[in-house]
Amino acid sequence: MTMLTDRQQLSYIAAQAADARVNLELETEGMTLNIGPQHPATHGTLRIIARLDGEQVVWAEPSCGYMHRGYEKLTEVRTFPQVTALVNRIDWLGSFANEVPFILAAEKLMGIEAPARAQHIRTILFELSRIANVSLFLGDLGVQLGAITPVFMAFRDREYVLNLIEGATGGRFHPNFDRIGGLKDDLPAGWIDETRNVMKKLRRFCDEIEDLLFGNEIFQSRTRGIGVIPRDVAMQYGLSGANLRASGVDWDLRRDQSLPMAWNKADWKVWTHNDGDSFARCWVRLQEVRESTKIVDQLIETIPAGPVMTKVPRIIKVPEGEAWVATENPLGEMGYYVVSKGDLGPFRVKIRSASFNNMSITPWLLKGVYVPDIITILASLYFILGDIDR
Amino acid sequence: MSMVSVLAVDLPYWAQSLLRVLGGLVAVLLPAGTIVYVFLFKMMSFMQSRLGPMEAGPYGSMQLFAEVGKWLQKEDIYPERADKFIFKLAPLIVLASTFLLVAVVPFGPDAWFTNFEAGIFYALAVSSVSVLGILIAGWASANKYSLLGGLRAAGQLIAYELPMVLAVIGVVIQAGSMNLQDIVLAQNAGSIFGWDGLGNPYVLTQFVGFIIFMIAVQAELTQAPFDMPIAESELVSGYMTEYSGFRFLIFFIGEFATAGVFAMIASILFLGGWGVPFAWFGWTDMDSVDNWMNIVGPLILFTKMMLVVFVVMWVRFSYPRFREDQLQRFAWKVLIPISLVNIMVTAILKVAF
Amino acid sequence: MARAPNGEVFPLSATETDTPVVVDEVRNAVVTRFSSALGDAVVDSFVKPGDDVWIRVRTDSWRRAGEAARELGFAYFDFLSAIDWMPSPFGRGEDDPTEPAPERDTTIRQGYAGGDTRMQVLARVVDLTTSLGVNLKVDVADDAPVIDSWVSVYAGANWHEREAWEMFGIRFAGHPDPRNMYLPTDFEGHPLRKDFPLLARIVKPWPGIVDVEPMPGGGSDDEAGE
Amino acid sequence: MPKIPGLFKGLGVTLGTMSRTVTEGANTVQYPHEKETPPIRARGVIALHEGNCTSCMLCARSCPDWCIYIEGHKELAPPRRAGGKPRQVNKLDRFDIDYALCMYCGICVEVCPFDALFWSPEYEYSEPRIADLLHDKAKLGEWMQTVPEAPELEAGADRKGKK
Repeated sequence: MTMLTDRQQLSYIAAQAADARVNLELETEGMTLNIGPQHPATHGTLRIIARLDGEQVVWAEPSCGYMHRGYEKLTEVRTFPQVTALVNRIDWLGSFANEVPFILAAEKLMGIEAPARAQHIRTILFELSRIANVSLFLGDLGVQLGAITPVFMAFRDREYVLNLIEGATGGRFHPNFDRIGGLKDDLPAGWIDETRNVMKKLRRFCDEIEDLLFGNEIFQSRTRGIGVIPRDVAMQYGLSGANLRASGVDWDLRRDQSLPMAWNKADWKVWTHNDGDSFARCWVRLQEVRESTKIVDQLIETIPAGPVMTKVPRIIKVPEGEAWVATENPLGEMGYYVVSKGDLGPFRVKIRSASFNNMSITPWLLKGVYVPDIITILASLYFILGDIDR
Repeated sequence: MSMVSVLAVDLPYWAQSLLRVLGGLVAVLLPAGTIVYVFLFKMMSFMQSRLGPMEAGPYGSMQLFAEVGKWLQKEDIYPERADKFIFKLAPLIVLASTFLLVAVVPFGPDAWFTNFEAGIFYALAVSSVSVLGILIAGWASANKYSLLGGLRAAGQLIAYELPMVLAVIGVVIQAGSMNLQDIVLAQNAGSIFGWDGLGNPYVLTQFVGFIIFMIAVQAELTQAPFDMPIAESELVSGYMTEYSGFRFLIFFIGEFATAGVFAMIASILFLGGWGVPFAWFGWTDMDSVDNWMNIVGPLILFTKMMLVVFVVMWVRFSYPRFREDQLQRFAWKVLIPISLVNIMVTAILKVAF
Repeated sequence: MARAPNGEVFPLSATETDTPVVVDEVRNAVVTRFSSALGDAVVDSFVKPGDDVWIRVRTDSWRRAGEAARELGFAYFDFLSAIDWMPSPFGRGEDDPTEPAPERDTTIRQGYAGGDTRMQVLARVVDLTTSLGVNLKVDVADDAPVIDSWVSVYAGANWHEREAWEMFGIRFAGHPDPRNMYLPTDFEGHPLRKDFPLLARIVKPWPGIVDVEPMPGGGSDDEAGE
Repeated sequence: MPKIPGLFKGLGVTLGTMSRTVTEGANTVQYPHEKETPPIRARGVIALHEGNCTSCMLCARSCPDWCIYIEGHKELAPPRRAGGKPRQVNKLDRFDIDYALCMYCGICVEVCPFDALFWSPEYEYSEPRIADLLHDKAKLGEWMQTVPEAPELEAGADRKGKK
């Protein structure tokens, strides 16, 4: 007999041990599955480390930071107008909505308010970015659950909304249209008529998605009762947006706080659902798109005449102070805690993004579900990676 | 093909064999290519408000050749820790099962590769071989996603072979034969309560069996809503994750060729196969069928196949995916009991009439 | 040429002092409720009428402040973060690398509700029934930045505290899983501290630093353009 | 046990879309053959009107990404009126924008006090190498031809105070 090398010996011992263990009891060994960072269900580079027993998750935890861009640090070396260009890249699907709370916080510190026309147009664009964002969610939801057609419908109809945003602001994804004290420019002629048509198309899209996806029994069996978040837990984790409302908490920052925006000038409804499961979250979002089209429809009819920019100095210096402004963004509550020291740029900006809080519940939520349910739950929580990592 | 002897051309054995091989290739690849172009490229695109491939050839009809060319150029990559022999073998097993399957499909009164008595029995047995290929592909890839995909495929096979077999049993009872040619004959020469205007396509008299069979075919072909073994959004193509280049191409051909062959079998079992109702032409049995049916028959079968594949693909492009455990529950608790009842009712009615 | 015309008068900063003093009963009541619940643990408070409430609590009663907030109905956890009050010694990275670095004032001045230390932890909780939020602040000792964790009070604080730990180097005692949230495990330094340089702004000179070359024959270079 | 209607409705939606695509045409365009016109305001690329630029450096200094590089020198220009003193003007030597860094925020266009920078909806200027995205003033000047007129405004707009 030749001598075994160390390596062979070790593997032999390991094999013996493994056999012995199988003989001892038919225990299955766990498996660690890395979902991501490159995975179609993670909308970017989120990584989920899941410990599996068969197809069941023993524990799972997201590992963030693959796209951390350090926006909070970057804001400290930029002036206030420059920060606007930065923050609309946080949630890149609803970027105009990211600018608004920051601008409102700066305006609050300066003690100014945008003119009524600017507030109105801001609200319209805000809702348009919500529609663009959430309609893509509705399509993407289908892909996550295996239906390939809805996403193309979503891209098709989102395109109309993006064209509107681009027509008004010049930027499809990153408008950078909001200015301290108002808006960069007024709406171009013909924009309102086009908006009216697009809103009709979007409502038809909602009906189509409802027929294609939400009415489908397979979809319902995949989402109902999956990833139930009770009311208390949702509040403890600071969930917001549709995730919170799907757990039965009637809380919408558009309605429940007074901001210099035009939401209170339209007649709309806050949808809630009591189930708290994935279906409820998706359903609430579907209804929200419909409400948003209603808001836009009402607001475009009542835009007051006047300037879109109040008088602000050319070089903007924000007085010393601290301000917190949050708005109900497509993904949930998006807030900026702005600290100014009277300088050209902010001293510190804490970006409270919705997805960060929404995703922080996942380790709790993913215990004991199956692998396909991970995808369902992630899809229904609806995160955007830039919004988690900032 | 045996068409050779029908057309009264006497050929040596090797020439006949060569013709059969070529015929087999045509019978597998032509439907596969047509399905990919018509359904995967065009129908899916139209259902999604787009045009699909348009650049290669008129209306993109040469796109498939471009794709094949692209795949053939690609480097043959396999994972370092893969079981290389098995890894390379797996796609071939999948494709081989398709070729084995097409061997029993009758295309006309005399146009068949083989015509043996236990035809459907053989077809169902051979179709399961492809899942073996999928299972070992999943295992040999040394990838956790592939492993999960392969295991899901295995579970799916066990769950869905059974309802499929049970659904076929209803047809077998009604036709009184397991020979596919006899089943075609029984449908086209038959009559529904004495009315023979349509013959007796079993899609009418075996409607429940047809639905179950189609659901099982959908699962067997791993098309949505039963595409868990592939599941792009969860398992990133499951057992195919690690395959690239021409090995992926073989899987791809296998997938759609199997879809074509299964659709052919479904049309033979339930839609009357290559035949038209015999009463239209006054035929009574197989021998009285005119010779031109050997040319027209394959076209009729092809048309029926496209109809069946249309439904399969339509469902695929519209529905989300089941979860694995829901699929098992659906198979064992719904499909199998129903198909058992179907067999019982069929048997009772068979005896009664 | 002046880099930024600073001569402009800021017309709007003065408006705030002109407005009559508004007393915000609701928000003052919030401060009172916190004071009665926490006793002398409330060090300082600040109410901006019609806007927001800031309450600073003692370092050792941070967790008790969280528990009190929950008992007072502030069940919704909004965020938790920290602020480094030391002005950055690097400015905005627009210095000329050929010249010696300018002296910058790094005097620490805390914001609303005061403070004694360089670092402060800031958390916001909201009462969803009344739509009122409270910003809770707490000083963190400069030499030993340790503070109680809120995870047992608000489960959602878990990730926020992990972020605050890696970004500011503040330890949260009792945190179940004090790993880095975003950064690699072996990352050195705490990026959101002001003395952590933003390298992207240091390795590259500011393009705005160059100026128009003066006339070869000398002459005035005070005004550019027409 | 699935109920039938929901499943059938879904099939109806896809079939309806298919028939719409066949009868009314697709929603996509075949890109290299047909092109969509971007809106007038579309921020495609920054064009430079070199004659207006006084190399005042405002754009380079307000750029959040530091992607504008300007060099200039002063020289004497002939006087405007006959008999006047020769003027001192800034001559632009270099005006580069690194489009690999540019965020397309439009701050430079906005701060430019002399109307030298404009947005053009032109979008077909991709390059195979990232370094080739640094465009000089000649290239930026070529894009001036594609700059459209500013659009009319919607009713009720106040044009005052805007440039």
